[in-house]
Amino acid sequence: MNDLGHDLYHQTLMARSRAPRFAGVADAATGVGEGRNPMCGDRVRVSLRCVEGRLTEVRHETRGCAICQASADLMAEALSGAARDDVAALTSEFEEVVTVEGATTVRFMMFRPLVRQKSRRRCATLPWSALAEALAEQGVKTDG
Amino acid sequence: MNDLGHDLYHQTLMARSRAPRFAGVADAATGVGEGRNPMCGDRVRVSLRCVEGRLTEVRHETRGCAICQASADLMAEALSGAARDDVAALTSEFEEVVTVEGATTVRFMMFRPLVRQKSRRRCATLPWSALAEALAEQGVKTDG
Amino acid sequence: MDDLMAPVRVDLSARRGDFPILSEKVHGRDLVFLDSAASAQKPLPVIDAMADAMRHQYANIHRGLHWMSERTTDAYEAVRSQVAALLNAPSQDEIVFTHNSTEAINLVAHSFGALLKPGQAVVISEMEHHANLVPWQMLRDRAGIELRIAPITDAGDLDFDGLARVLSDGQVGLVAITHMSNVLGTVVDARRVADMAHAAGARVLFDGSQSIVHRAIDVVALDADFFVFTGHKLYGPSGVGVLWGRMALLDAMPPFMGGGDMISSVSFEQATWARVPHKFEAGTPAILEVIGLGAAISYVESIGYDAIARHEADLVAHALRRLPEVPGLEIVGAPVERGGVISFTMADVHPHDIATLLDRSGVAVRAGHHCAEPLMRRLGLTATARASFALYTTRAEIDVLVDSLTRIRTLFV
Amino acid sequence: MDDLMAPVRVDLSARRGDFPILSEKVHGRDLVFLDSAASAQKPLPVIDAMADAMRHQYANIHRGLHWMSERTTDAYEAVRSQVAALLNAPSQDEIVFTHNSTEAINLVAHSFGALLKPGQAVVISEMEHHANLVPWQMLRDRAGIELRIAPITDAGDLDFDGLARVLSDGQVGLVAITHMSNVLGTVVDARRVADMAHAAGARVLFDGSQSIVHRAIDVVALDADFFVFTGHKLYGPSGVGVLWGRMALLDAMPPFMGGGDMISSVSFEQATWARVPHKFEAGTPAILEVIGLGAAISYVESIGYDAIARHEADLVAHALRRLPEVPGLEIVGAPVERGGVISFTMADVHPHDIATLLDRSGVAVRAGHHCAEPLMRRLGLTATARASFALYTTRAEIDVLVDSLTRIRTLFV
Ligand SMILES: Cc1ncc(COP(=O)(O)O)c(C=O)c1O
Ligand SMILES: Cc1ncc(COP(=O)(O)O)c(C=O)c1O
Repeated sequence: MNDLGHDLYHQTLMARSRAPRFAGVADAATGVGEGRNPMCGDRVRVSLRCVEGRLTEVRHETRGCAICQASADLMAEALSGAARDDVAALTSEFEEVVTVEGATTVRFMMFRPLVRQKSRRRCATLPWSALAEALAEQGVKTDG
Repeated sequence: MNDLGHDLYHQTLMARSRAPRFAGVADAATGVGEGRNPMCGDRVRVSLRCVEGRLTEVRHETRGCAICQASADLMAEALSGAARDDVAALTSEFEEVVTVEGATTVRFMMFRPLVRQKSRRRCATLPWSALAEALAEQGVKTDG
Repeated sequence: MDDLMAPVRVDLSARRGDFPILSEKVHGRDLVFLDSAASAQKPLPVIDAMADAMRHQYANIHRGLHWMSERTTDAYEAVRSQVAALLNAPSQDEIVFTHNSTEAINLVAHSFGALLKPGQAVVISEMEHHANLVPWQMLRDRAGIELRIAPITDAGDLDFDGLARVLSDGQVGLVAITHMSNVLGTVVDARRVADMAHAAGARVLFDGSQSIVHRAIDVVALDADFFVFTGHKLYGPSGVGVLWGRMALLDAMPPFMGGGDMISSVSFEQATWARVPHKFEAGTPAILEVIGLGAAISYVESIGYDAIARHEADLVAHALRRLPEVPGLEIVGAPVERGGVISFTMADVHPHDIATLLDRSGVAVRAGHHCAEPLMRRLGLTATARASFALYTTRAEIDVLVDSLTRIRTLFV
Repeated sequence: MDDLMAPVRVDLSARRGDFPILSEKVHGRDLVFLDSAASAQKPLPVIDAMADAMRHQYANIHRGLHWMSERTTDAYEAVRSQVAALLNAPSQDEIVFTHNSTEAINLVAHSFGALLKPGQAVVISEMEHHANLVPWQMLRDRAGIELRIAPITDAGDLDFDGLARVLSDGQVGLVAITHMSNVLGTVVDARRVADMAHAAGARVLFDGSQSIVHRAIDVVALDADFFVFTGHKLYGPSGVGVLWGRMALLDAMPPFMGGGDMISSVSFEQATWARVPHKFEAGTPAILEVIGLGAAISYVESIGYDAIARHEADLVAHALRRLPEVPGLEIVGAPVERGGVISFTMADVHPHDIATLLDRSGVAVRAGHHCAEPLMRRLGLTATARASFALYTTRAEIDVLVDSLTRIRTLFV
């Protein structure tokens, strides 16, 4: 919790939004996807390289708020090196954190306050929409 | 005032609506006019004979409520024998009774309660609309 | 519905205390409000819900990121789920908030109407309220859609043979029909209408403005395609109504009005529409009124439709027994199933005179054509007087009506 | 308007007690409500007027012959005269009650739009709310009317040379333009627009949704043809708006929606319309909301537009002085005349983050495109934060805003 009283905007989130570690474009990307939020003009582009069922690189170019920036970066981090088959599980884990009061998973916990702040939820899920599109390009579904 | 507490439905009005004296059609009418109230389906047809600037006969055929019936009959009575040039004055006199609180004229006084019961006013003015039409047929305006 | 006719009386008179207006005096007499079919009175929970929102929790909704806006959005959207549950709608996204029933029907006439092709027909019945007639006439004149009229029987029921006839050529795109007549009280066998319409390849819209006040509604059981109602008759505030429609239809329909909140993105060149239901809710909605409607629905559900229907069946039975005691009185229509609405005429006394004179006894009834002129013509009448009942109506009030009518009659003969 | 800029300060803080919601706490902090341009909070007279109607005097209007209906009709129609007086409209019959501004503009787009011919054009500006853009796009796509955009200057004022250009070919049937921008605060020189439009043979509509909150409106002095506003921004309830139009225009326009109350007579074959304004008020109107709007207007008039405008000019001056103290803050636009609306951005901080973090200090502002996406594009922005002021706003609240913004900024750099 910061001195402005909001438990979303803590150190990690601010650090990641200020200095993302996975910004940019994946080399020799095998899939690219984009998410847009017309309400605020935010845009996330995700590019990834998938080799033999494994995500060897995931990158994002994000124009958006701190939540969106940090979410994109932490998503890219969590997915880098993951098996393609694990993406669906990670996606639901994230969804659970932001939609279910008292979710028990530990990853992505910093986004938990969004359960009670629906109006900002889309900021955090936008990168995941872009990811879904990037994977769909490869014929991989993330929602099942 | 009757035992039902309404000062509109007194003896004269009820008598006139039950047994109108001027119902029917004017002989050799020189003007005929009709008024309709689509809200309740009421209809008044006025026929009159005007000879040398004088209304020698005014009759009405009325399908309507007691107020409408009585108003038509009392209008016909007031106009019978009147100079055509006096119609405008009579019309405004009537209008005044039903629209102005504390109108000083004495004729048509029984309709005074309509000042505070706007929703029924049209029932009483309908015959006068029909009259205006009947006179317009003769090129006589009543509203001036 | 047979069991409703059984003499299991439910007395809701203890609920009268929830309606402050019922203690008012009119011309020095106790108010006997028998005009609820025009608009119902409001219980305290509705009055309080609206005042509390204005006092404690209010802001514009949907696009606000601050507490007041988020909480007000939650309150507004919660009523959407509440209405979905009330109608047993498959999804809350199928609930569109409108201004009233009239706007809901105009929306369908405009947006579903845009999907119909010239030469196709819309069927309504002889007993429609103008709200379910004029929008279809306007569609007819605008788009070359034929308007067909399903007849009613002399008793005031829908004539199903007549309905079959107007459906028979397979050209009908929509049957739009009242679920309960505001003049005759007739409750229409909606499921049968839906089955016939669907068999003929038509969609079906029910005008539930009256029925939802008196009967639990299940749009799935009715197999409806559209269902509309208006808040102010269901003990809610004015200024809010509801359109329910099947998602696939709403999805396919173009929007009705343009403005904020109904677009997903817009440039000067073009706009892309928001998803249903927002596509149909242009501009700032009736936020406080939706909240008030939610309170009204909770109130109705706390009493239960079963109790309401039984109470009302008792009132109707009592009125049908007592009204004929009045000399010259004739009840209009004798439908198989009747909600809490009774129209009548009295020989030698015009309905307007009835209403004005009843008013002097504190009794409020409607008189006129009840926004159903073509039905009046069908009945050979120009106007009727109408007494309508709500959950707060009592037998004693019906007795006051009957006594007052009897006295009025003596004035005229 | 020069004198408003003079330092004659009017302090309305004593009026805060009239708005119960202003004593609420948000996240344990005093509510600082700077989102009134989205929807204003309601004073006690409005809350009470609506509750009192529901408690003591309510029934459906216009066709009832009983006391409750007649008195409610009187109350409703009295607000029509009140609105006419507020706008200095020549006749109360020119006042049409709608759902909100959005419906009022859709009504004009539909009904006045029906009088335009393919090839004719409608002009709007670059700074319109979607409510005054999308209905015209829909008209364009439906009826082959061209949609032209009058540009704005970089300062955020209407570009009158640009307006002259789009008017120059004489093909424009209507100029529909905001009287005050909900994003930039720009108050448009409406009379100049009207004169130019009329000289080019066009009619003119002003979207007064924002302006009427801050300025006395005189439709005659503005030489307007249509003027619309929405009740909920003028301290009134949601669910009610107003369209004023010249009688000759309203008279010539076909109706928008069909239903009860808007016809004079109807058969299955055809309908004849009621006279203006009833022709445009289909179905049961927003009775309680119109009554609430009447109370809001009385309240505003009891304070007076002069005091309101002076108070607001003081707030705007104070905010324009103090906001630039915040590092990285940039105010969007510098119009010649500004109502109580200020949009801003802050380097390195997204407007959504601003709004969410301000909320934690109890400060409510809007962030986003404010239903003016094309304007955002024109400004080269995707979103702004917006603080907007009402008669109950204080200098101290602006100071809280400035202090909170300064602290938020430190979090991001
Ligand atoms: C300039 C302007 N026009 C139109 C509107 C639409 O008002 P409403 O949503 O009440 O129809 C608004 C408010 O959102 C506005 O600010
Ligand atoms: C059967 C029926 N349909 C439609 C309506 C119209 O309702 P509203 O005026 O609230 O739109 C009414 C009520 O007047 C009604 O009784």
